[in-house]
Amino acid sequence: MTLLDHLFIVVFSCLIAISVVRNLPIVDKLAPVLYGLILIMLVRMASVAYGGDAYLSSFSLDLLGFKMHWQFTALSWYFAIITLVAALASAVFMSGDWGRQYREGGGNYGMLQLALIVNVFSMILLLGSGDLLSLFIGWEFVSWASFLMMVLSPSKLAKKSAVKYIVYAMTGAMALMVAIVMIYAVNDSLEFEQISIVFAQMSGSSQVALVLLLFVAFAIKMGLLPFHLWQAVAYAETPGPGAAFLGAISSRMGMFTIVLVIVQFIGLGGLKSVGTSFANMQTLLAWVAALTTIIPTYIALQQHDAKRLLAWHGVGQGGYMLLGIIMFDSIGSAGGLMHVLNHASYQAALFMTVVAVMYRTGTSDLNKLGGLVTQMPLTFLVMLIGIIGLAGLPPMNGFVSKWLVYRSLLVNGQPLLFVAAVLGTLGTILSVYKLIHNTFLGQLRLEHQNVREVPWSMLVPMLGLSVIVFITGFMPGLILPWIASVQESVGLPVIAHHLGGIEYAKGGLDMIWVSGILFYGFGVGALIFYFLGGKSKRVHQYDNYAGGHFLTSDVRYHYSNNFYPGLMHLIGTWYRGSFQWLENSIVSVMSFFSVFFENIYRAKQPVMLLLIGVVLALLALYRNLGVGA
Amino acid sequence: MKKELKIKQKERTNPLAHVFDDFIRFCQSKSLFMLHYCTGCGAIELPPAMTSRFDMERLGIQPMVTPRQADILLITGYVSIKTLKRVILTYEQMQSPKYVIGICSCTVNGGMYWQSYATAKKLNEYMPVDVYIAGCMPRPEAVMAGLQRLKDNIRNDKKEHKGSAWKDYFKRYDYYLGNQQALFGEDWQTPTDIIAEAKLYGLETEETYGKHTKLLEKHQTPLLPQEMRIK
Amino acid sequence: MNKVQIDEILNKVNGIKITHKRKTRIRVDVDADSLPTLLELIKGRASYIHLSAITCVDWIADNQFELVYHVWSYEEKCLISAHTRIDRGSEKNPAKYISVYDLFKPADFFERDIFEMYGVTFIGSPRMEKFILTEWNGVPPMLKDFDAEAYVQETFKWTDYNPDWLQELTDQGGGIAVKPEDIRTAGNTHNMSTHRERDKAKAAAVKANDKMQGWKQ
Amino acid sequence: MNALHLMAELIFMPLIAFIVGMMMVLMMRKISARLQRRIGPPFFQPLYDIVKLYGKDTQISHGLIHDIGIIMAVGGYIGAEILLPVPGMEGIAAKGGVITLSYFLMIPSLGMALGVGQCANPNGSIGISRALTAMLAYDIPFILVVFGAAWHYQSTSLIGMIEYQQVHQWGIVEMPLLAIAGLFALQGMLGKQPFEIYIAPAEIATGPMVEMSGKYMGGLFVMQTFQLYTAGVLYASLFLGGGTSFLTLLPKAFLVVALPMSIAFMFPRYKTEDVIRILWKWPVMLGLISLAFIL
Repeated sequence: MTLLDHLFIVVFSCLIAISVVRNLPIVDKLAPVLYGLILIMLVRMASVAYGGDAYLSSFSLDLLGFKMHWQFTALSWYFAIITLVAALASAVFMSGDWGRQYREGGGNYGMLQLALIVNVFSMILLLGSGDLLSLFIGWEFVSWASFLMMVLSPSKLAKKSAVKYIVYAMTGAMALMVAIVMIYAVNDSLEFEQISIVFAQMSGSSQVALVLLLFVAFAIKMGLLPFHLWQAVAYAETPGPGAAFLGAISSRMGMFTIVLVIVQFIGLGGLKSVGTSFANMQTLLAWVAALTTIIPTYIALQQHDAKRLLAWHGVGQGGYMLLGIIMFDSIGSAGGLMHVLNHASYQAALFMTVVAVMYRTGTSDLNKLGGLVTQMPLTFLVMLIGIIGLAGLPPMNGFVSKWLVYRSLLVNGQPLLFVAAVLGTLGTILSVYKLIHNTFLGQLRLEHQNVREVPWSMLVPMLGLSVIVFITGFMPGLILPWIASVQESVGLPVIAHHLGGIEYAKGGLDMIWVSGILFYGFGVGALIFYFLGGKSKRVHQYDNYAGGHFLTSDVRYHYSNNFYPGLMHLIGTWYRGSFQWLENSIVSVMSFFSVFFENIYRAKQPVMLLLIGVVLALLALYRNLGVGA
Repeated sequence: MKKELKIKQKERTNPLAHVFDDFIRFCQSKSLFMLHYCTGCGAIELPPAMTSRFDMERLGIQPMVTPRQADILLITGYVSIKTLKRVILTYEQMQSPKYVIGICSCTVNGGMYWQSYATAKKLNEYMPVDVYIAGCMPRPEAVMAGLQRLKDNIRNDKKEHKGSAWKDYFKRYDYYLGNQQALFGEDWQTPTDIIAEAKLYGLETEETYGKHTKLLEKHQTPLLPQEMRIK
Repeated sequence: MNKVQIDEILNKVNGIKITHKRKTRIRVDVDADSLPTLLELIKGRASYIHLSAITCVDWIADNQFELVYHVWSYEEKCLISAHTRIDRGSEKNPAKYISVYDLFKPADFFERDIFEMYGVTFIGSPRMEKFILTEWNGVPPMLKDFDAEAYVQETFKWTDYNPDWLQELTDQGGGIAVKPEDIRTAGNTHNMSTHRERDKAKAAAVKANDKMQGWKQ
Repeated sequence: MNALHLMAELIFMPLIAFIVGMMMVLMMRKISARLQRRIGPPFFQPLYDIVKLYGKDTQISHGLIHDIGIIMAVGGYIGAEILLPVPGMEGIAAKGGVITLSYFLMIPSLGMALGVGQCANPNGSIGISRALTAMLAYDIPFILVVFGAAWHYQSTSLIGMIEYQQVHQWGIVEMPLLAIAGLFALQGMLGKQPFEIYIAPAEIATGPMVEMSGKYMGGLFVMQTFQLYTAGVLYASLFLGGGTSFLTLLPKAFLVVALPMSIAFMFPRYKTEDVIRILWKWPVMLGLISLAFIL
């Protein structure tokens, strides 16, 4: 029995335990403990993240003559620890008052708990995959587990978006399966190492097909352009902490597989060999990433629902990860990988703040909120830290990973990609300011005069996550060893790091200095403010300049609707024109497939049916191709 | 001559405090931001005073837009009762030290509108006025002279006590409030809590309170600031 | 439409008196009862579709209000001013008249104004409430029996302005000819009921002052 | 770098920036006055304004975030000044680079935006919405300029860039188009006349400053001095060869600020969308052409 076996056993027994007690009150206390237990198991495996050997599982499974086995590398561990921290935070968040309110509102709380542990289980399964078949099985599990969580919301839109998601996911799974079959058809083996061997043997057009199939499969999960349309709505409609969990890590499974398969086994040489010298696969993927940073960000700018806005940013931030990793150098890939953790930390925190606001006010519509900072100051603080991270400003962790990506683009001489990345960041700044302004700043509405801060059960995970956001920004050296091990394990150049940041020949980054200077500046600013100026007096929000008008509560004196009219005037037409057209065309293609898949979905036991279908299709394809070959 | 009102303020023991105060007063006299509340025809005399012919900026006087930023409130003409409410709101929103200049005869005694039931006659019944510039209308030279007088008043405030009329509003709030209530009715209130400000900045005297402030307290819907609270 | 035609239309109203002032101006005097009929007639039959104003005159001696409806025709380029008189009412029983809001929508505005300034209630007008004088709680201020000057004297205080240089001038026999306070207090306003008497008293004060100062001679 | 040197840099770099910045504010107001045939303010006017604002007897605050916003606005710039190398003081500046610096310059905007948001005045929010949109507009050419300069000098450190220019030629000679694009971006960054829609005194009551009074306004005045100084010195370091001493650096910095100002006061202002349009069209085009030469 290895540690990995222990991990799987623990996760599986947690799954069983929670599914048994899910409708009992004890689940509130049990679930966080169980996630903590899994986390401890992971921490015991931490040596893998500091350059240790990968853990192999001692058992393997024979399925129709294929041998499946599992392993835990630094890459798996890195994603697993993010998953578990996100799950733990979500579990704590939902365990107290939020869960009570959710139950009272008619929500199926037991199912939500079950969905969370199913998600964790399937993700661990995927992260531990040791060959292409176990990867595929894990992939299917993850898709259906996310679906399970998405359909929990009673709203019609949520159901619709979940179905939309599963249609996309199945398309991706099909693409992945075809790619696996292509690999299998050459050498009769499903080991990961076969990918690079097979890839080298393939003809040019097969290479293009293989890379595209793999990329489509992973891009759909990650929500990269042009497969991004399912994600935002589906995540935004997921109930409360579920959205935080999914938004933080679920779609990053796509990133995991991209790193595992495309980066590790196809590699820079493989990508560059595909296509012409002017536009090879690397260029294509880089531009997909760049457009993914820009377009979803500017769609997010138009949202007036806080959860949707965040979900769209989740899509957009995926672009940075790919943009970093696709540069294939030490700093770029470190930036891309680190952004996964950074993004997970602040995205979960931000989703939780929005859910906290919803918990108290009942709405996440940005046009119906405002001025809550006095009522919910700690939630405001978390959101502030979160948006500074999301916007990528110092001293939060988002800055570090974005800095690494920028630096890599600069070193590689990619001005257009650089501008695209900056465009995404600026759009994010605009959008997150709108988020925090419309929720917490501005005028407090009359009906929110008695709103209180959320209970500690919700505050603790939010604050904990924001501490992570700050600490990993202040001392990125805590994370960078993990990144370095991941880079080593997937064969990328390894980054030189220290506690404060990275060392690099042409100008490194030391966040301890940067944060130190920033806080010194704030300190001096505070000294000037508090000691040089006179005593200040707090006034009521109605004691305000309005051209001599007397303000009353019945007339709103607040600016929230259509927050960036100038910009929207300029880009709104593009949005209405091209983006809508793109969405419509993709949706119509997808709906063509969905006629078939919906029938499966409506059947009684979808998971079993699908698994059978998948295996049958796999076999059929294998035979066909095998005969052909 | 009015009797000197004692304010409840602790003595400043720091020997440098007076030097410091003098310096700040000097800077205050050198830098005046004005908010022109263009109530009447006198406003037309301000553009020439600001632009190249007279150039206020060389005296350190600049136009500003909101009462929060401004030091001087220029009332440039007749003040109807309805406007007076807004003028008082604006005046209370300004940050002390603040100065009021009444331009045109209308602010002195109602001017040509003296018989009108709808205009206020004597501006310093409702707020302390530092300088009146009479005339119908005063020429820009007169406006400049008035502003120069105000600057001198501020600089020589320590000796002549002419430059701190704004303190009178806090010290004798009851008097001003009484006059305001006589016009606007007894449920008159502004969003700014003058009494709290007087308390906070140590400007309250026995005449800050009186029967009018009692009346105010009775009718006031308190506008307390939203305090941050964690629980 | 010539003079004869318009007269023909107007004459359908009982007891009307038509005066053609100019080519573009017709004055008609009608009874209070017939005024709405008249307005409806000229609106429907003679293209007078624009109610440009309603004015009110306080004939205090006759105990009447005169209401004047100015109606303009864009086609005829002619203004009909329909005069009518209504009872002035009293403080307890204020004047009432019928609203023409359903004929001319802008009447809302004018009627509200007259209601505020003269206290005439227009029955059927949609918003008979305060309009411009939101701070005013006294009697309607345009009434002839409202003494604005007395009100001002009672309500407001005055700035005394007597600087040294003026004192010097006065000592030398110069100074201000008619002092403002003399005009204000000329004739004790509280005892007099009408403006005319007070104006006389004021003029007398000015004259006396002039003589004293030796002006105009 | 010993502790004394460190202390000296931490204290004197912002102080120099403040004093030079006040002179730049004076110069700006003098230029505006001269162009309008006025005399303009006296020499110490910027100082008088700031002292007066800090010395106000009563000050109002709309809440804690209002205070923190101003602290962030001033503090972010103080941090940025320390990262901006000047002759003789480049120890700490070596720790950051031009990317870090350009991110530091966004923190004051964010701080001010937060402070203004707490004021609960829609005029302020409208101003911030416009200011952030303007930031989106001028940062694209600015980032192109930074990229081009960093690529050309093969360094992201301003110190390295200055050294390169001291040895070789000035950046403006080697990359004239990029320098012009940079000047455009600078104009937008300073928020002066053609691009000052977010202040718009007559329409939105000075936008972000609407509720700022006393020391809050004073903080913004201090911020303005830093802003002018940063713009001048940064541009001089990027394209005009920096300086070996203050005597050679400061005239360049003053020139850099004076040039856009002289043009600025002859213009009316653009609408928000036109700000984006013009800044994304001409300077970006110039920058891209220039990058094509450099790369």
